Order: sequence, then structure tokens, then C-alpha cells
Amino acid sequence: MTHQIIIAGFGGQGIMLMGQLLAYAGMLEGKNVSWLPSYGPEMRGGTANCNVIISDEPVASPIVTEATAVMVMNRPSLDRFEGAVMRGGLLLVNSSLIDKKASRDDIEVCYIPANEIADQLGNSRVANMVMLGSYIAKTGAVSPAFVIESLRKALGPSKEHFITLNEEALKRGAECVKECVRR
Amino acid sequence: MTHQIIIAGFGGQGIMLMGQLLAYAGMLEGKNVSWLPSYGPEMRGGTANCNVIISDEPVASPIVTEATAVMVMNRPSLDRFEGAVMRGGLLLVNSSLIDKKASRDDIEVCYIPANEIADQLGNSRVANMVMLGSYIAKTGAVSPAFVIESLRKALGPSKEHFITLNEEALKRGAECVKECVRR
Amino acid sequence: MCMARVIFDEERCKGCELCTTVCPKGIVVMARDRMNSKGYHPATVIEMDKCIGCAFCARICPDVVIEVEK
Amino acid sequence: MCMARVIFDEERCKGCELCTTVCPKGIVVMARDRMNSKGYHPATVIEMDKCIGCAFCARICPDVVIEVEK
Amino acid sequence: MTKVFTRPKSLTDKPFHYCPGCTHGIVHRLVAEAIDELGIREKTIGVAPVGCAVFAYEYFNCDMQEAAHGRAPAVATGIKRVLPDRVVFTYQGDGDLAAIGTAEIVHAATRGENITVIFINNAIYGMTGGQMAPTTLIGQVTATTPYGRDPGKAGYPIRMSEMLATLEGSAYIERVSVHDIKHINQAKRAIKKAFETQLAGKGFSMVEVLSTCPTNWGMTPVEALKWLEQNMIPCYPLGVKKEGK
Amino acid sequence: MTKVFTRPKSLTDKPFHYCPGCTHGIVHRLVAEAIDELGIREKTIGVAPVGCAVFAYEYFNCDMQEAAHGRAPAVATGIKRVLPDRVVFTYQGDGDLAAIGTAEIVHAATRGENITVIFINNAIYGMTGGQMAPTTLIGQVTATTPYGRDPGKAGYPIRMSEMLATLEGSAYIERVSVHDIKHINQAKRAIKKAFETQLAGKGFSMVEVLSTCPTNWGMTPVEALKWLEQNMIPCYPLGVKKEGK
Amino acid sequence: MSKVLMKGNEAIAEAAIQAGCRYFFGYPITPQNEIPAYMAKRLPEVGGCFIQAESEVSAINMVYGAAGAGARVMTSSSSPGISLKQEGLSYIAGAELPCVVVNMVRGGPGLGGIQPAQSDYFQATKGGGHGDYHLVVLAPSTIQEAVDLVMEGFDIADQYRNPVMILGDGMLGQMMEPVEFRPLSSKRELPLKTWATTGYTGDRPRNIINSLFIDPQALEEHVKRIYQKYEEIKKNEVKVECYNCEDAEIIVAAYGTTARIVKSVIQKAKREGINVGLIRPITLWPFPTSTFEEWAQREHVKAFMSVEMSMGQMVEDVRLSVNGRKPVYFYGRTGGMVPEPNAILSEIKKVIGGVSR
Amino acid sequence: MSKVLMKGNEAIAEAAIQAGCRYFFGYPITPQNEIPAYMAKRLPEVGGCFIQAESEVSAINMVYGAAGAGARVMTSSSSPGISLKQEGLSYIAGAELPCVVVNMVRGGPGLGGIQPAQSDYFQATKGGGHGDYHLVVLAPSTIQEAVDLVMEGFDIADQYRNPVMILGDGMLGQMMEPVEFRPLSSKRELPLKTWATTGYTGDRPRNIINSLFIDPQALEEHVKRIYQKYEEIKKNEVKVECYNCEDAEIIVAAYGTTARIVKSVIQKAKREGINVGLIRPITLWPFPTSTFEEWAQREHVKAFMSVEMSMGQMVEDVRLSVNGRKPVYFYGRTGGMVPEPNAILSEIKKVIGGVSR
Ligand SMILES: Cc1ncc(C[n+]2csc(CCOP(=O)(O)OP(=O)(O)O)c2C)c(N)n1
Ligand SMILES: Cc1ncc(C[n+]2csc(CCOP(=O)(O)OP(=O)(O)O)c2C)c(N)n1
Ligand code: SF4
Ligand code: SF4
Ligand code: SF4
Ligand code: SF4
Repeated sequence: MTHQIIIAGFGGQGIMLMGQLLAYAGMLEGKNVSWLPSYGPEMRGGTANCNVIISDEPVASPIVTEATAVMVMNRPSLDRFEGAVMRGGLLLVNSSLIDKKASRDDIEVCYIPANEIADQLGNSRVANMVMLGSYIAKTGAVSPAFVIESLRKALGPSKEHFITLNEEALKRGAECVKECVRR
Repeated sequence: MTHQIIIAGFGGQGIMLMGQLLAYAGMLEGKNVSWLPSYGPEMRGGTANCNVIISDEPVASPIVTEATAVMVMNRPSLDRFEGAVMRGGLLLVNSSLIDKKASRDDIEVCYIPANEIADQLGNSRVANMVMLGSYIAKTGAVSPAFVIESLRKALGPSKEHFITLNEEALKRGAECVKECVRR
Repeated sequence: MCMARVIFDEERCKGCELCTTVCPKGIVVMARDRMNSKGYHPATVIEMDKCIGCAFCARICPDVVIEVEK
Repeated sequence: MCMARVIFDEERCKGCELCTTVCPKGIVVMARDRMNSKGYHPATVIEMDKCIGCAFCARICPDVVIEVEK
Repeated sequence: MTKVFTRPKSLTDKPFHYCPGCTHGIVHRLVAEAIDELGIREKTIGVAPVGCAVFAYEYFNCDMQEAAHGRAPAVATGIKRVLPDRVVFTYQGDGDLAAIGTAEIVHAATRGENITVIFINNAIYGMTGGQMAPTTLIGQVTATTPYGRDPGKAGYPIRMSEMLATLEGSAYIERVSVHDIKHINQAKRAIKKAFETQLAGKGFSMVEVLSTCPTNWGMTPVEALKWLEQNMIPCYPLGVKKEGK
Repeated sequence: MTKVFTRPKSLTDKPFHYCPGCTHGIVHRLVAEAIDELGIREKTIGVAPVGCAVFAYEYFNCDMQEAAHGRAPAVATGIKRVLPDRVVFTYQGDGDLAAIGTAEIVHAATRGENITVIFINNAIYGMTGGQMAPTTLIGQVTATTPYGRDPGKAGYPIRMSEMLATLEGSAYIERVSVHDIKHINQAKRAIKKAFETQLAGKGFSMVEVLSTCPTNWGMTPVEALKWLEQNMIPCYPLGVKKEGK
Repeated sequence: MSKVLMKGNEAIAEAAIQAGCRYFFGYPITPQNEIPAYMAKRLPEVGGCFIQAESEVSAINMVYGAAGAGARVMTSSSSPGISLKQEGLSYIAGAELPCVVVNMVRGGPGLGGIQPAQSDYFQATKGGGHGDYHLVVLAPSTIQEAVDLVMEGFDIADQYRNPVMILGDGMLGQMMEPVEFRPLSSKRELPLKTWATTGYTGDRPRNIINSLFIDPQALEEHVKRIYQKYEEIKKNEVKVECYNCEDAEIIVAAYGTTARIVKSVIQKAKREGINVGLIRPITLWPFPTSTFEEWAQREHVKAFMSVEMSMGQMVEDVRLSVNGRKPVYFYGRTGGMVPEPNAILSEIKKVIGGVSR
Repeated sequence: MSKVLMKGNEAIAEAAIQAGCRYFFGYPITPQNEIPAYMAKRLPEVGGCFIQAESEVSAINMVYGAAGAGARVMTSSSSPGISLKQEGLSYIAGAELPCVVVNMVRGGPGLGGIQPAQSDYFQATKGGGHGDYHLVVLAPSTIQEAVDLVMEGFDIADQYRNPVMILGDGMLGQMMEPVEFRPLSSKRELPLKTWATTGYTGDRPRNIINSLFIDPQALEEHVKRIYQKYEEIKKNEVKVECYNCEDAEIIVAAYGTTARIVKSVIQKAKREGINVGLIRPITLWPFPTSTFEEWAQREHVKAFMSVEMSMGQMVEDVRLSVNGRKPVYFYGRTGGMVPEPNAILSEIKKVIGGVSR
């Protein structure tokens, strides 16, 4: 099984971290993984996206052209990456910031109100973790425990209090994805 | 006919100019010519030598490896270039500064007391022109008139008074070469 | 009352808030209620009639968002 | 009389004449009668007994030709 | 009503790509205003640097050349020698001018090259993501001085204006700041004067503008202006450093 | 009798290749004497330039590196950072240090790099046959200023010592001359002091030595010393330019 | 040892440190900025020294000095910065100093762009600097390989006293993969650096680091001696991966990131019943000439195709190796564009169509 | 017009002036110092401008600025200095600016020596700088040809908006030969420099001299457009001399000064009854590939041999052109050593012996 994932949004939404946590968790599960950011000259306010591959096979090209799943955190990302989902693949849309619906009907689409849920949790910055929770629940690509372990590594020991918040965000994302509709 | 000439001596003896005058005169006669200096990093006090070719044919390599004639103005040059004279070729030795005799017997050697003659003319710096006079007289490679014309070009109009001196030096060199001995 | 007016090219605004710090009348504020297409809350003036046309806001704006009429 | 002596490593001398200009006793001169293998007339001292061992000549010589004893 | 403040003609319509609150934008506008006021846009040729201002050729509404990193003064020299009656300016950051381009700026100045240099000192490398610049303050944390700039290892902040002022060829050098309206106005006067120096054929002119990089300083734009005032000005005293003949 | 003046141990036996009367030889000897007197030959590493002193590695009797043209301060930096307890010096001409190597010397100085620089200012490029140097005097005829250096075209003589003295990292900078015994002695003291500055860990030290190039100046060695005194010293005032902490 | 997930640039920096590199001189440039940043952080922790030089020119000359003083030393940059280092590299090769230089290639020429490219192949392998010399050029394809090659690169540099270049690209530098820092599989006997300028105490000849030989005969001898060394390197150090070449109708030549994409293509092609092989040079210099020679002689191989992120550079070395035995084609994208698997595949099909026609 | 006897360097400088070059930015280096010295003297006389730049890096960037302002402009240097110009050359090629750059090659690598060499062939022809680009490289063999090629070089540069390099060597620069400054035989229609930055008065689009294309797709398009231009150049501008190739048993490839020596060898060989041909590429890029291809197909030609003052660089282009049809040998001297006619002849005899065996 090979998960080929694209994650996209505004710079500052924690897009890169989402991808890294996925890759890290995949690695902890003993899978072959890769994470590839797009990088540009702008320092701030640009769009950000990354490619993640989690696979039983060694990763050949780290570039995802036909994604098994795409997560879009803002409107321009939906426009740009909807087409990259492979037929039958999964598209996760942050419905808090994206009022538009997806247009394809050969893929599965879930609308996750990630920012709203994050706001409910008291910190809009964990919207990315909500989205990640949905993705994991939907695909089982990695186990949530490994994501948390990865997060612990990434944040360092001093930020332990954040972990609980993020754990909660993952969980809420997982719950919400159940309402997802196949179109 | 192709004249392949090497001229060598101390820096400051006017070696380069000798070669240039020969080449220039050759050009004025409508021959194909080339002049090639050896160049080094030292600014002063080194040895100087150049290669001149005067030919009816286009000049292929400007490097003289088998010289029809070699003029040596000092002792180290004799040691270094005696071997470069082709069999049957001509070696002109400035006997004023070189007390040694040439060692080969398959070439023609002339001893020209160039500095002594120049001193007699009142200017030791025209020793090079004495030597050139000998060479021209011996080989007829170029006509003395063209050498003088070249010199006029090289010196510029302001130095007209030098011309007479140099003309005289050429002539004295030509006269003296008659005493030359084939060994 | 001073006849002066500032015009914001809101699409150019990056929400840096510099203009809000230099207005001697304190009338330049961020429009928290809206976002431009780049995702920034643009600056705006609420009480335009207080504007004295000093153009301080325009002069510090790094993105040439503001024009001033008088 | 001062017991001092300068020794020239004549082979190193380039005949620049700098040493001749600084000798307070004026005893350093160029040996016009001989040349070293590089073709230079070397500097030398003619009246060694006048030497006061000040080492000025040595100190200005760019080619470290001169040693001084005292 | 008449416009009392409007977009200068010497700027194109293109929105700047700079980060929110980055003072590059202010300085761009001041340069454009000076060019407008002197009426020299049609005969001005600008040279863009490599740095955040790399796209300056899209913003200044005059003929432009994009120089290699640090080489703008050499490029400007080439232009000016060919077109001595045109106005030539460079716009350079502190990595561009004070690090890789040190030789080029020193020699343009000592040659008295009749060009105008706008020098943006923001104490950091912006475009490449916040590395130390030669102008970074002691103790300042950057991507390449993660423990703060230690002069024992990474050297001292360099005062280019003072250094270039020692050179005979420099005609006018002033250091200004853009952290408030008063200083912005002064910066504008200095920039205009620099162009006037060139127009008068007096030789090399440079205005060093203390600037902010909120992004890489890790501050809000408002904080950054304050930091500039409180930390940079003490290290880089404002004022005219050279005013010739 | 005892030797009161003899060849310093820190010079090899090899005769210099310099032209007759070239003061490179004097300065070589002074450097070697300073090293001898400080007893540091075994821990000294020298960096030779590209210029007439390119063969300096054959003359100084210590470990040596031959640097690319102008890059000696960078090379010395590399050595010194690896071997901080060794003594590292560069020996550079004015083309090497003040033209192509401008950025390297400025930044070695501003970094306060704990090295010693011997800077030979002979107002010309010797090795390549007498072209203008940044230090060439106004009006001076060289291969590339055949009509005399015109500051309007070729710029002004550059005073490196004064310029580098503006930098915080420079600890000791002095300009000396070798045109007579008195000044040679002073030059020797300065060179020794520069090494002492390094030994004390104070940072960047440089001695600029006004020197002659009889060959390319087209003078006898004796005339050249006079010309130096009469023409160079007025343009390049002797003395200590910086003496820190 | 366990695996960690690291960015290529950071992994390369860490690998250098693990290989004993304690000195780094560099200058910022995208897309390699993580290397100096990592070094700035880590080197002080291990007693080393990081300097952000005033330019790439200075950086490479600091490397020269440090290498000459006997240290393991590295610098890194990207295309325009590497161009500025050419004089220095030629000096380092001429003076026979060991060091490692990383080039995270971006699109060119000129200021170009900052996206991944392979258009510095010629510069790296043929000598971008003046004179007769070669760098050893290592082209990793994964981050693990980058780590391993950096570590071995220091050994190769020391063994032969020659600069080693790691030729990556922006993608390799920016991506993350799991990586393990493990001891090198083959331990080399490295010569002592008796030639280093560490102070002339008299117990060895005086050491001089130099590339000047004013006598042309001496210079020629020097160069010829270096070229004998190169023959040794060619004999001992060629690295190449052959992938799916048995029975391949067509063999693709690709290195670095591009080779990864080609592997995806090969899997795709297999599914379509097309047998495509890959020869992946890991050392670009010395080039695995004999590998190409051998496969070129196989009946089943009908053609070669070089796939690069350039307008066609390595293809020349492929042609030189194949030497007319089989046709050699080229497909490339440049300027930061990455070849797409489908496009490569359709090029392959075109070639197969053409050859079997 | 009558002939004058001139040093190669001076003749090149004068040719530039006669071609309308009014700007020269350079830095001293042996063996090309006569070029800047001549320019310093002559340019003020013709209303031009000479600057001795602070370095080669500055010089090439002054060239960039002046070329961008629409001037005919030249710089010259020798090997280490040319290495320093690589970034600038890549920028100039990327921004499509016309200029002429002279490299009077000396022995390398590193500081090397100052005697003539041809070891910068790779750097000149394959792109010593980063990214995909090419210089047009002209390799004169006589001073007359140098003069003609410099003059035509300015036209080529202007016609294609591409930098042109004159690749000489110390010998060509230092020697004297009679030379005639004559109008070019073929007059080109040169495009107006409407792209130059001369002031934006509004009667044309705003002009921008630039090589930055941050969007990789735009950069790729830009590069591909430049490569289309290169195809034009390849079609129109190849220059090559074939000498004594009819009936030749072996054809020597040699350029510049070396080709002159080979001509001497050919005369010598003839006297000994050996038929040796010479293909002398005059444009090193574009390389006269098809000429080699054609002769490689002739029955009587048994082998090729590249003779160079290097360790073997052009030989690769010869091999690429011959493409396995005939064996290609190499003979070279390097580091400033000039191949001796006798040594070349004996190499030729060895090859003939080997081939006919
Ligand atoms: C030769 C070269 N080296 C390095 C770079 C990478 N680079 C781009 S911008 C920059 C520094 C910019 O800093 P600064 O000049 O201070 O300008 P700022 O971005 O702060 O405005 C660097 C190092 C490059 N493009 N070319
Ligand atoms: C990159 C490079 N550029 C130019 C040269 C040629 N070159 C050799 S020495 C020199 C100048 C030397 O002048 P200076 O530094 O003043 O020393 P001097 O010879 O006067 O002692 C130059 C330009 C070179 N070797 N390398
Ligand atoms: S200063 Fe300009 S960009 Fe910043 S908030 Fe005000 S209007 Fe917007
Ligand atoms: S100073 Fe030295 S080199 Fe010069 S003449 Fe005197 S002894 Fe000879
Ligand atoms: S990185 Fe800094 S200098 Fe660059 S645009 Fe952003 S704020 Fe301005
Ligand atoms: S050329 Fe000048 S600097 Fe060089 S050795 Fe001769 S006199 Fe000295």
C-alpha cells in the first residue's frame, strides 16, 4: 500500500508540520516515507504545500502527481490541487475557510470545519491537527499514537502541555470525518 | 627559402628589438614573417630570447626548433642555444662578452666583437645592431635599408639622430663578418 | 472641519498596521470585519471627517495603499 | 679605531647601490672592476678600518647581502 | 479636492511582493518620489540587487538592469560610462552591498563614480531567510548566529557609510532611517540630495537607510520600527557622513 | 668579533628574485627578524600573495601557503580558525590587498580576525608589468594610465589603513616606510608590534609599508627611495592609524 | 542506530560532522540555506568553527586555508555561488587539498530560479575552473545516500588529496526522508596529513601549499602526477547502480533525483509490459563508462536515453561511453521543471517505436 | 590597407576598436597585459572609455552593465581571471547580452604558470558557469585570423545577443605577425538594440535586462528560446579549416597555435611520405561536428588524433563527432609546454603503425 498525499494551504497554517508529522509517524511504523515541500522566494503570505509518501515499498520519486489523498486548508489550494487527486482518491476540504464545493465526482470528498473545531478547542492554530485527525481516521495511513509521538519530538519536552490539546484536536478531527459524504 | 632565427642574450641588450626589426624588414620585403618572444615573470635581469621566421611560404609554427641561424649575445645564451642550430646553419657569437668558443663543427660560426665595435661607435647599446648587421650581411635575409626603415618606424620621428648611428653599426657589423671563419 | 479624505486601495493592503500608529487623529484602524483576497484585514478610516489630510498614514505605508485628497 | 667589519655575499648583490647611500662613513662603494655571475657590479667596502659597525648598509640592503661583525 | 498624496509616477502599478510592514516599500516610494520631483524618470536607469529587492525592476517605472549579487555598483559603472548624461542608481541590501559586494562599492566610491546608491541596512539577509549580515548587531540572533552574534567569532557590525566616507571619491553620504514620519521625510530629502549630487556631476553619492525586516526579526511591523529606533540607531548614528566640494 | 647583523633564521637561504633595489627584500627581512626575535618561527604560518611576492613561500623559513590573488586574508582565516594557537600572517601587495582583495581584507578586519597583515604599498602592480594600482598617485603614469592617473576617470588613491581603521575589529594598524634607516627601524618596530598584537589575541593587525618598485617606476633604486619620500608620504601619511584596547 | 527523519540539507550537514568535519565556511543561498544554519548551530557544540564568509569567493579560499592546515572542511552553495568558487576550486585541485563542496543545483543560467535542476553537470564534471583538473563528483539520489556519500566523500578527498563535490539539487536538499548515520562499510587506510602547514618545527620538511609552477616543465610534471592519481580514482572509485537492466529494451541514464523519478517510470512501464532499465551513475566523475560499454554490447538493449533536468549535459558522457554502438537519445526539462513520469514514459515509447521500426 | 607588424594582444585590441568597441573593462594578468594597456592608450583617443576594474569579477559585471546599455564592449583576461568571470558570463548569457571576452590561456590549474596552454577548452565550450548556456567560442590560429575573428565576433554577439569568447593562448598574444585591418568580407544585417536600457522615454516598452525567472516554467521557456538561438548559430556560424585531408591516412584535430605546429608536422610528414590531414576547428562552439562525421566516413582515413596543449579536452568533442566510426587518439602537452613537431610526428607514426597492423 502506498499513500501519496498532498497538503496545501496558506503559509502559517502549519501545512509543513502536518506533512512532517505524517512522514515521521509513517517512519515510526516502519514504513518507507518521504516529505517534499514546495519552496519559493516569498517569506510570508505565500501559499504552502507539501507532498508526503508513506509506502511499504522504497519511495522512488518523492513527487506526488497522482495523490491518494489531498488535504486543502484554503480556497486557492482547492482550486489548484483538486485535479491532483487520483480517481477514487480522497479530498479533505477545510470547510471553515472554503465556502466552495469540490467539483469532481470520481473522488471521495469530506468537508471538515477544521478552524471551527479548533476554535472550539480554544486555539485556532490546531486546525491543522483537526484536519490530520480526519485524514488518519479516514485512511488509517498511520496510527494517531505515532503522530503524537512525532509531535512530542517536534515540539521538544518543554511544550508537553500542548500535546493534550493536539491529541484532542486529532480526536475531534477523527470524529467529524464520520459525517463525510461520498458524492 | 625560410630563415629560422633565434636571438638570445641578457634582458636590456636589445634582443627583442633585433628580432622585431628583422621581422619588420622581412614584412616590408613582402615575405611572410613571425616574431615570438619568450616571456617570463621576471621584470629585470633575466635572459631574453626570441624566434624570428622569414619565409616565402606562410609561417606555420612560429616556434624555431631547428634554426637556420642563431645569434647569441651572452655566454648563457651560447650554452643554451648552440644546439638549436641546424646542421650546416649559422651561429653568430658576440665575442665581446663570450670568451668561450662554440663546440660544434657541423655549423658555421662567426665571432663578432659586437660590444667593442659599438663602444668604438661611442654607444655600447648599439651592439645589437652590429650583430644584426653581421647577420644580414652573412645571410642576405633582408636588406639593410628595410631594417633602417623599420628602425625609423620603431623609434618614431623624434629619434632621427639615432638612425645614423644605427646605420653605421649595421655597416660595421656587416664588414666585420667577412673575417668570419668556418670551423 | 478640515476637507480631507484618504482612499485605501484595500487589495494592496497587507495589514501591517503601520498607518494606524502614525495618525495624529487616531482614526486609521484595521477593518477586522473583512479580508482582502490576499487574506489580510485591510486598514481603513472610520471617522473620515476628522481627517486633516496630513498624509502621515500614506507616508509610512510600505505598500502605497493610501491616497490623500484635500 | 673601531673594531668592525662588514662581509658582502657578493653573489647575492644586485648592484642597487642603496647601501652606498646610507654609510655614514661613505666607505661603501660599487666594485666597478668586477661582476658577479648575475652580471652585477657588487658593492664593497674599501677602507674597512673606518667601519663603525653601524650596520646601516646591511639594514637597507634588500638582498641581505651584508653581514656585520663588531 | 486635489490629491495631496498619490502614487508616484516612477512606480509601476505592480503591488510589491515584500512582507507586510517591510520598509523596502517605503524606500521604493521615496526613491520614486525623488525621481518624479527631479523630473528625471525618462533618463534614469536603475540597477536592482540580489536580495529581497531583486524584483525592483518590476516596480521602478524606468529602464532597469538586474545585477548579480553584490555587483550592482559595477553594473552601474558600466551603464554610466556608456551613458554619462543619464542618471544611474543602484538599490542594494546589506548582504549585497556590505558583504559580497564590498569590493565593488568601495571601488565605485573611490573612483568617484557618478552614481547614486540606495543602501538598505536591515541588519539581516531577508531573502534567504534571515542569516547574519555584516550589519547584524552584536548579540542579534539570526539563522547563522543562533547563539547571538558573537564579535569574537563573527565579527563586528560594519559601518559602511563611515568607511566609505574616508574615500576621496565619495561626494555625499548620509545615513537615515524610516522608523517614523519625521525620519521618513529626512530620508526623502537625503535621497533627493543624492540624485542632485549625481546631476551636478559631483561623484559618488550614497544614502544608507536603516530599515526593518519584521519577518526575519520575528516581530510585528510595529515592533520592528521600535526595535530599529532603539537598537540600530545607537549602533548606526544617523546623519551626513560626507558632503564634498 | 661577534656578528651584529646577520641573516635572520626565518629567511631561507634562497636569493630573492626581486629586481635590484626593490624594497620587498627589506620588508621580507624585517618580517623575518620580527619572527626571530619573538621566537615564533616554529609556530608561524605565512600566506603568500599573487604579486611580486608570489614566491615568498620560498623565502620565509616557516610553513607557507600560496593564496589566490587577493584572497590571502581568507586563506589566513581558514588557517587561523583551525590552528588558533599558531601565528598566521599574510604578505600582500596593493593590487592584491586593495583591489581584487578588498572584500577579503575589509572582512578579515571587521571580523577582528586574529592575524597579521603585511601590506606592501608600492603604488603600482609590479609583477604584471606596472599597471595602475588603487594606490597609484594622481598624475602617475603607468601601463594602464598612460596619460597619468586622472581621478575623474580612474579614481583617487585609496588609503587602506585609514579605511580599515574605521572598523571595530581592527586592533592595530600603522603605516610605515622603508626609504631610509630611521624609517626602516620604525617599520621593524611596527611589524614586531603587529605580531605581538596577534600573540596577545587582540585581533586584526596590519602594517602598511610604503615601498618602491624601481623597475616599473622607471627609476634607479636610489631615485625610487627619494620619490617615495617626496611623493608617497604626503599622500599616505605615516603613523599609527589604530591602536585598540 | 535508529533512523531519524531529516531534511536533505540538514542530513548532509550532520553527516559531515559525523565524518569529523569541524570547519565550515559558507555563504547563504537558496536552496541550501539549511546547511550553513545547521552548521552554525552544531559546530560550536562539537568544538568546531562556522564562519559565514563575506562571499562564496572568500568561503572557498577559507576552505583552502583550513584544508591546507590539515582540517576536514566543507563548504556548500548553489549554482551562482558555485560559479564564483571556480577559481578557488581550481587552486584547491592544483594544490591537492582535500575538502568537500556541496552544490545544491538550481535553475540557471544567471540568477535563474531556485527550483531544482541538474544543469551544472558540465561545470562539475568537466572542470568549471581553468586548467587541467577534475573534482570527484558524487550524485546522491536519496538522503540516506547523500549522508553515506558525504561521509565517504571526506575519505575520498583525504585519500587522494582532491576536492570532492556532492552534486545535489534543490529537491534533495529540501525533502525529508528517514536516515541513519552509520559507519562506512569500507574502512580506508587514510594517509597522514604530513603535508599540512601546522608549523615548521624541523621534524619534517618545510610544508608549502601551492599551485604555482613557473617552469612549464615542472607544471606539466605536476599535472601529469595529478592525472596519474585520477587514473587510480577511475580504477577504484566508480560507483553506479544498474536497475532492471537485464532484458531491458532501452536503458535510461539518470542520476540524482531524476533517477528516482525514472524508477517510478520503470515500475509504470513494467505494468504496461515495457522493459526499461536504468543506469544511475553515482560518481559522475569518474563516470561509469565501462558499465555503459558493457550494456551497449548486449543484444537486447536497443537504445539509451539520458534523462536530465538540463538541456542535455550528461548525455555527452553517455554518448562517449556508448561510442556509437547504440543510438543515444535525450529527454530533459530544465529551469527548475521536474520531468513528469508520464512524459518520460511517452518519450521512451517513442524511442522504442523508432528503434524497432 | 597595408600590413603592420603587431603583437597578437595589441592587434586584438586594435581590432576591437576598429569593430566599434568603445568600452573596455579589464584587470591585469599575464599573458594578456598588452590588451588593457593598448586600450588604456587608444580608447580615450577615439572617445571611448577604459577602466581598470578592481577585479575580474567587477570587470565582467561592468561589461554586463555597458552591454545592457547598448554598447560594444570587451574584456580580456587569462585563465584564473576567466574562472572568476564565470558567474558573470552565466548572467550575461542568461540576460542575452552581446559582448566579446578574450581568454589568453595559460597553464593551470590554480595559479599554474604563465606559458601558453589550451587547458581551458572545457571551461570555454561546455560552460564554466552554472546553468544551461553556451558561449560562441572562436579560436584563431594566426594574428590575422585573431583580428578578423574579433571583428566578426562583435557582429556575431550582436546578431544573436550572446557573449562571444576569443580563445587564444599566451603564444598568440605575445607573438608578432603582419596583420591587416580590413572590413569583414560578409556584412551582416544587425538588429537594432531596441532592448538596451538607455532611458524609458515611452516610445518603446520599458527595457529590463534580467536573467531571473522565478517561475520555473518561465525559466524553462526562456532557456529553450535561447537554445533555439543556439540551433541557429550551429547552422550558420560553424567555421573550420580542412588542410591536406584528401588522401590523409590520419587526420589530426588541432586548434589555435597547436594547429600551426601541426601544419609544420604535416609538411615534415609529407617529406617522409606520410599523408596527414588536419581539421582545425575555428569555432570551438559550435563545434564542426559534421566535418568530422564526413571525414570519418572516408575509407582512406584510418584514425583521428587530437593534439592539444592540455591533458585531453577537445578530444571529447572529436570522439562525439566521430562517434565510434574510427579510433580517436590523443596527444598533448600541458602546463605551458608546447608540443614539439618531432614528438607529434612520432605519435602519428605510432598510431599509423597500430591502425594498419
Ligand atoms: C552569488 C550569490 N550568492 C548568494 C545568493 C543568495 N542570496 C540571495 S539574496 C541574498 C542576501 C540578501 O540580503 P540583503 O542583501 O541584506 O537584502 P535583503 O534581502 O535583506 O533585502 C543572498 C545571499 C545569490 N543569489 N547569489
Ligand atoms: C585572478 C588573478 N587576476 C590577476 C592575476 C595577475 N596578477 C598577478 S600579480 C598581480 C598584481 C600584483 O600587484 P601588487 O599586488 O601590487 O603586488 P606587486 O607585484 O606590486 O608586489 C596581478 C594582477 C592573477 N594571477 N590572478
Ligand atoms: S500601512 Fe499600508 S499596508 Fe500597512 S496596514 Fe496601513 S494601509 Fe495596509
Ligand atoms: S644594497 Fe645590497 S644589493 Fe644593493 S648594492 Fe648594496 S649590497 Fe648590493
Ligand atoms: S524578508 Fe524581510 S526584507 Fe525581505 S521582504 Fe520580508 S520583511 Fe522585507
Ligand atoms: S617589479 Fe617592482 S615590485 Fe616587483 S620585484 Fe621588481 S621592483 Fe620589486
